[in-house]
Amino acid sequence: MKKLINDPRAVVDESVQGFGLAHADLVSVSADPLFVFRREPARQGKVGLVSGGGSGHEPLHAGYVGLGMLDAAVPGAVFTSPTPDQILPATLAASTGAGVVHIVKNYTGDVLNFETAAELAQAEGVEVRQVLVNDDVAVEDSLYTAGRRGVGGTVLIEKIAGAAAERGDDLDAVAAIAQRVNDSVRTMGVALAACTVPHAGVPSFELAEDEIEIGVGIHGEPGRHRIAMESADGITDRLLQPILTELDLAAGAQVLLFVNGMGGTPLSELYIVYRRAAQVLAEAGAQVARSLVGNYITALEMQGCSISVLRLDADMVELWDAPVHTPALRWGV
Amino acid sequence: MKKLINDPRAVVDESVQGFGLAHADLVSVSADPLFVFRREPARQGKVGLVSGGGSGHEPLHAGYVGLGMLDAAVPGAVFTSPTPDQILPATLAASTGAGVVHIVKNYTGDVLNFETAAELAQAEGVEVRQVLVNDDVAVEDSLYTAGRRGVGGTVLIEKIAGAAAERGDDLDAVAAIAQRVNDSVRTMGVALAACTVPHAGVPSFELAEDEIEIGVGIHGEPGRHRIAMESADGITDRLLQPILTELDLAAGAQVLLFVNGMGGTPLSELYIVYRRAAQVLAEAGAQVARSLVGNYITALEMQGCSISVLRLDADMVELWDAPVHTPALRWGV
Amino acid sequence: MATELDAGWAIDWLRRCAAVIAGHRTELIELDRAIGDGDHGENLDRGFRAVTAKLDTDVPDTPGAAFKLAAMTLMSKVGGAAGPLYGTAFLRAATAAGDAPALDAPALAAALAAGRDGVVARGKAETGDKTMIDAWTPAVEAAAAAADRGATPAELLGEAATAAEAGAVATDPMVARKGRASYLGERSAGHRDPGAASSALILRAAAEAAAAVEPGGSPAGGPSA
Amino acid sequence: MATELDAGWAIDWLRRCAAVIAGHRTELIELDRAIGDGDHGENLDRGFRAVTAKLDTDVPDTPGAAFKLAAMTLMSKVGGAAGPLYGTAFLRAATAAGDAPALDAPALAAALAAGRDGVVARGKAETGDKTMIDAWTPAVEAAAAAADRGATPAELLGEAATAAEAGAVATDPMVARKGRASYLGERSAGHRDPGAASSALILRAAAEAAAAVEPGGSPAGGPSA
Ligand SMILES: Nc1ncnc2c1ncn2[C@@H]1O[C@H](COP(=O)(O)OP(=O)(O)O)[C@@H](O)[C@H]1O
Ligand SMILES: Nc1ncnc2c1ncn2[C@@H]1O[C@H](COP(=O)(O)OP(=O)(O)O)[C@@H](O)[C@H]1O
Ligand SMILES: [Mg+2]
Ligand SMILES: [Mg+2]
Ligand SMILES: [Mg+2]
Ligand SMILES: [Mg+2]
Repeated sequence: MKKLINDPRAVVDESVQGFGLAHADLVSVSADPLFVFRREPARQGKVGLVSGGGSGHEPLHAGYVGLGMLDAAVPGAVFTSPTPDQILPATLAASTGAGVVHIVKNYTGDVLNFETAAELAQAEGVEVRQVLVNDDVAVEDSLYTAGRRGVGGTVLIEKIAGAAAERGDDLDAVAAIAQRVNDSVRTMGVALAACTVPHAGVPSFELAEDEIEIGVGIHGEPGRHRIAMESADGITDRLLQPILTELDLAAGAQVLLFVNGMGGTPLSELYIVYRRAAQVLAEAGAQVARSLVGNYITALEMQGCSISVLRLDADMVELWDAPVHTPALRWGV
Repeated sequence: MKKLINDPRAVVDESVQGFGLAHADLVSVSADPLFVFRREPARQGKVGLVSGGGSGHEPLHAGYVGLGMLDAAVPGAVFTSPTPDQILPATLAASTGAGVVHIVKNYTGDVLNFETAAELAQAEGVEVRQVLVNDDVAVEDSLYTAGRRGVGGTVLIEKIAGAAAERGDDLDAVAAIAQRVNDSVRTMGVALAACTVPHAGVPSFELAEDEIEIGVGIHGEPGRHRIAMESADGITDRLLQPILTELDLAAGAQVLLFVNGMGGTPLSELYIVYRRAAQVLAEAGAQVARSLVGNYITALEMQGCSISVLRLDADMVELWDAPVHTPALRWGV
Repeated sequence: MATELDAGWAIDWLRRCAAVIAGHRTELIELDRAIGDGDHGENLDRGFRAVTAKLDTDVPDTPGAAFKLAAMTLMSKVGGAAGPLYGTAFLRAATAAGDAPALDAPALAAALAAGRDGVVARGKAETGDKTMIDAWTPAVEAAAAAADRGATPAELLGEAATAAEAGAVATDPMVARKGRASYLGERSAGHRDPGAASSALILRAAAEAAAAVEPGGSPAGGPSA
Repeated sequence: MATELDAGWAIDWLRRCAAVIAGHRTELIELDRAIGDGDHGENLDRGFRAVTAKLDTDVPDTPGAAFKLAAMTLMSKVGGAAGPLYGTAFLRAATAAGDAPALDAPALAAALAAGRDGVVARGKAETGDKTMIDAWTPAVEAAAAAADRGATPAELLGEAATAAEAGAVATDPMVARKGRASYLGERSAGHRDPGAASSALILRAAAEAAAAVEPGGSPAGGPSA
């Protein structure tokens, strides 16, 4: 394992410190307990938006703290949910009296820790709504799993719900739009090579030179099945097919197409995937109205990508286009 | 070699096609000869800004086409300079009558091909100034080398010169500010693992599990020397020291600190490097007035980073802060 | 053999947990790497190191207080799924133990059952879902049987640990239906559940701490870190 | 043996270049990977494939016209350092050859010298800088000596190719002072310069095309792709 790190146990602390220094105009960092919050407090009466989860998915979540997106982000250890003693003060920091929405990726650890923090916050008089992100079509949502995982859709939910909160929507409305985006987005990922968790020191799974892992998540966990290496177009078709089956788009439906890099894949390859995905969507009669291509929710240096398709409505388009000013996503300001 | 590609010989064409589809609001693509240009032509009388070079450095250069930055970008084959028959029409597309500046990274191939294209453009009545980028302190600038390479500083030069052109500076002034930024920026890079050029199919150099390459460029070419793996802080110190020696900053000097990922390194690690670099600069009495952290000039999926330090003056700060709207860099608009 | 276990035993147990988890850190990481995300050993190691650090400054005077200290520390230092689950287990056990200065066999059986019930309440897993519950439930049942039979606390905990170990082994062929391993579907079979494995280690540490207790009631001197 | 080489020879030469470069593509990539960026074989292969494609539709009727076709195609298809340098070499050779329907030995020596001078004018490399010049200059010198001595074109080109091959080998111990390999400093020693190696291949192809020419003046049938 070769990484640009010092002590494997200090990676999250040191990385968040560096992040805080680089973006001191936008965010402040609480070192212990560790969380990141907006430097300029949001105006009174704005619904607070908090997310968090294991580290290793940068720029998620801290990179999305700022105007029009999150009020606070809570980084756990690498691929490990943060704890209630971090989430609670982040929630309090995000609260201006109008309640706080927790955007939580649907992993047992995240759900349990955010639940506990929400109870504690409620005991301190802050109303909390939890919205679970579970957009990953690779996992069957059934009694026989922990439910679908939250993956690429998280970024879109944080952007759109953040814009709703900035616009002045109330607690229920912000939670409702977050839920609506979650219900309208589907994602599937692929890994060409695994990542190495710093404290583990070895790759989180082994892939032969001619194998890829289809339906992979963002924690270095193995995917749903392993197949022989294919062309970018072939892989793109495999990822899109279950997404399209689930979304069941009407002809002329407007969509947002999000091709996300897992951290170790060149941008040029993401555009090759985007090219094919746009072709397939056009053939399916959908209209790609908005796009996002890049490393927005990663799994350390994993090689691979995920494709997300979000069925848009007019309100979502307006909220997507609304100004955002965070370290990792910025426009209109 | 596992990559999200179809035919290794089609990677640049397909990737640029996908790029054009994803950013059709900002750029247009000429397929043959291949180049990328602004969708909205710049206003008459604006100096044109064109850059280009081998592909594999994405988002450089096409990602920087748009308001406040480049008017056209010319992608060559992977790590191979483009040819005059691409550069000439890109130059003509960027010309509104006020002349065109070519920002050329100082590699023999780029210099020769841009020179030829400039001659041809001049024959068609377009005045061209060539500004060579040579910010890499890893290479000695002497009679015994092809001169220093153009690396990370390229991004800063394109941003600042682009803003100057947008502001209405004339041809000589835009070339002069580009030259001034070049003279004020120094960069040094490190590789933890090499990249694989698609048509070659094998890594461009071999590094043992405990070796790193110091002073590496952005073409998968080996660096200046190979050392045993070190901590992020140790590596950062090694990269910064020659930069600081060359820049010879006055106490209180304002700088822009740019920590750039080579493509396969997680953002979290770049922030660990940023953290140490900011410490060292503070100890050296410099004031980090602006920052940039991320994958802005890459070498495919190479693991590693580069650090650039730009000595700022008031005009550079104003031009850095000016609005920019390109696929890869956007603010103020 | 002591008929009751006091705060000294509880503290010794927690210190032994830290030692045994540190010793099996890599093994637990490997188990989690196979069907999860490879952090279980690291997370528990971080958590129990924090527990022993806490114990260096803060000496609980009842088993219940020791369990509560462990609960709060694990809850705030472990994260992931295991943090809240183990945290809840120790918290419920603390509630069951109450202020009692020492626990007899029936009280120990009740505390284990309360802990297990806490994990079920939080995690909603059932037996056979390939989780830590598959170690805890046989342990709770063995403890109840031992208490009914009038076994000593050390015997009870020994039998609970043995049952937990068998329960952990029994997760090998199971297909996971809860937690991160469930994403793997059928591919989760053929691997031991990391949480069940760590639960067996923790319960074995409880038994060893009990076995080390002198008739008088305090531990004979287990590892101190 | 023919005393003059016509357009047929020149076309045959270019087709042989394409074949020999395709056959050595990987080897040239490997050489460039060691001290450069690993694209030299790919770039020249792409360029000479474009040259033969062009020759399928466009039949030059003088050596000069063939050189010019090669120059323009290499310039627009190769890129990198080698594209403009080889392009300039062929362009200057074309100018030297002029409209002559065929070239005798002195004209061939002059065309080679003009090509070499073009590379020097563009690239500013000197002998010993570990570039293609270290293959070209001995070739030009051998050609001049052969022409002075009254050698046939085929003899002249054979001696030039042999000198280029020796020149390429001689780059092995050199420390590069031009091109991408110069960034490596001392570490560039111990590797052959890829441009010198490809230059030797190209000149050998010229000699073989000349050797294949029937006394009448057209090639005896070299490879056609
Ligand atoms: N719903 C659940 N109920 C009971 N135990 C669970 C549940 N989900 C996960 N676990 C246990 O947690 C263990 C994983 O813990 P850990 O690796 O620390 O958390 P994470 O999965 O968040 O990385 C599993 O091996 C399993 O025993
Ligand atoms: N200044 C120069 N003068 C002469 N030849 C040069 C010069 N620079 C480079 N070369 C030749 O070009 C070769 C490299 O070509 P190529 O790999 O195609 O270009 P690039 O270096 O742009 O990737 C070198 O091996 C060397 O022979
Ligand atoms: Mg985890
Ligand atoms: Mg090249
Ligand atoms: Mg885990
Ligand atoms: Mg090369």
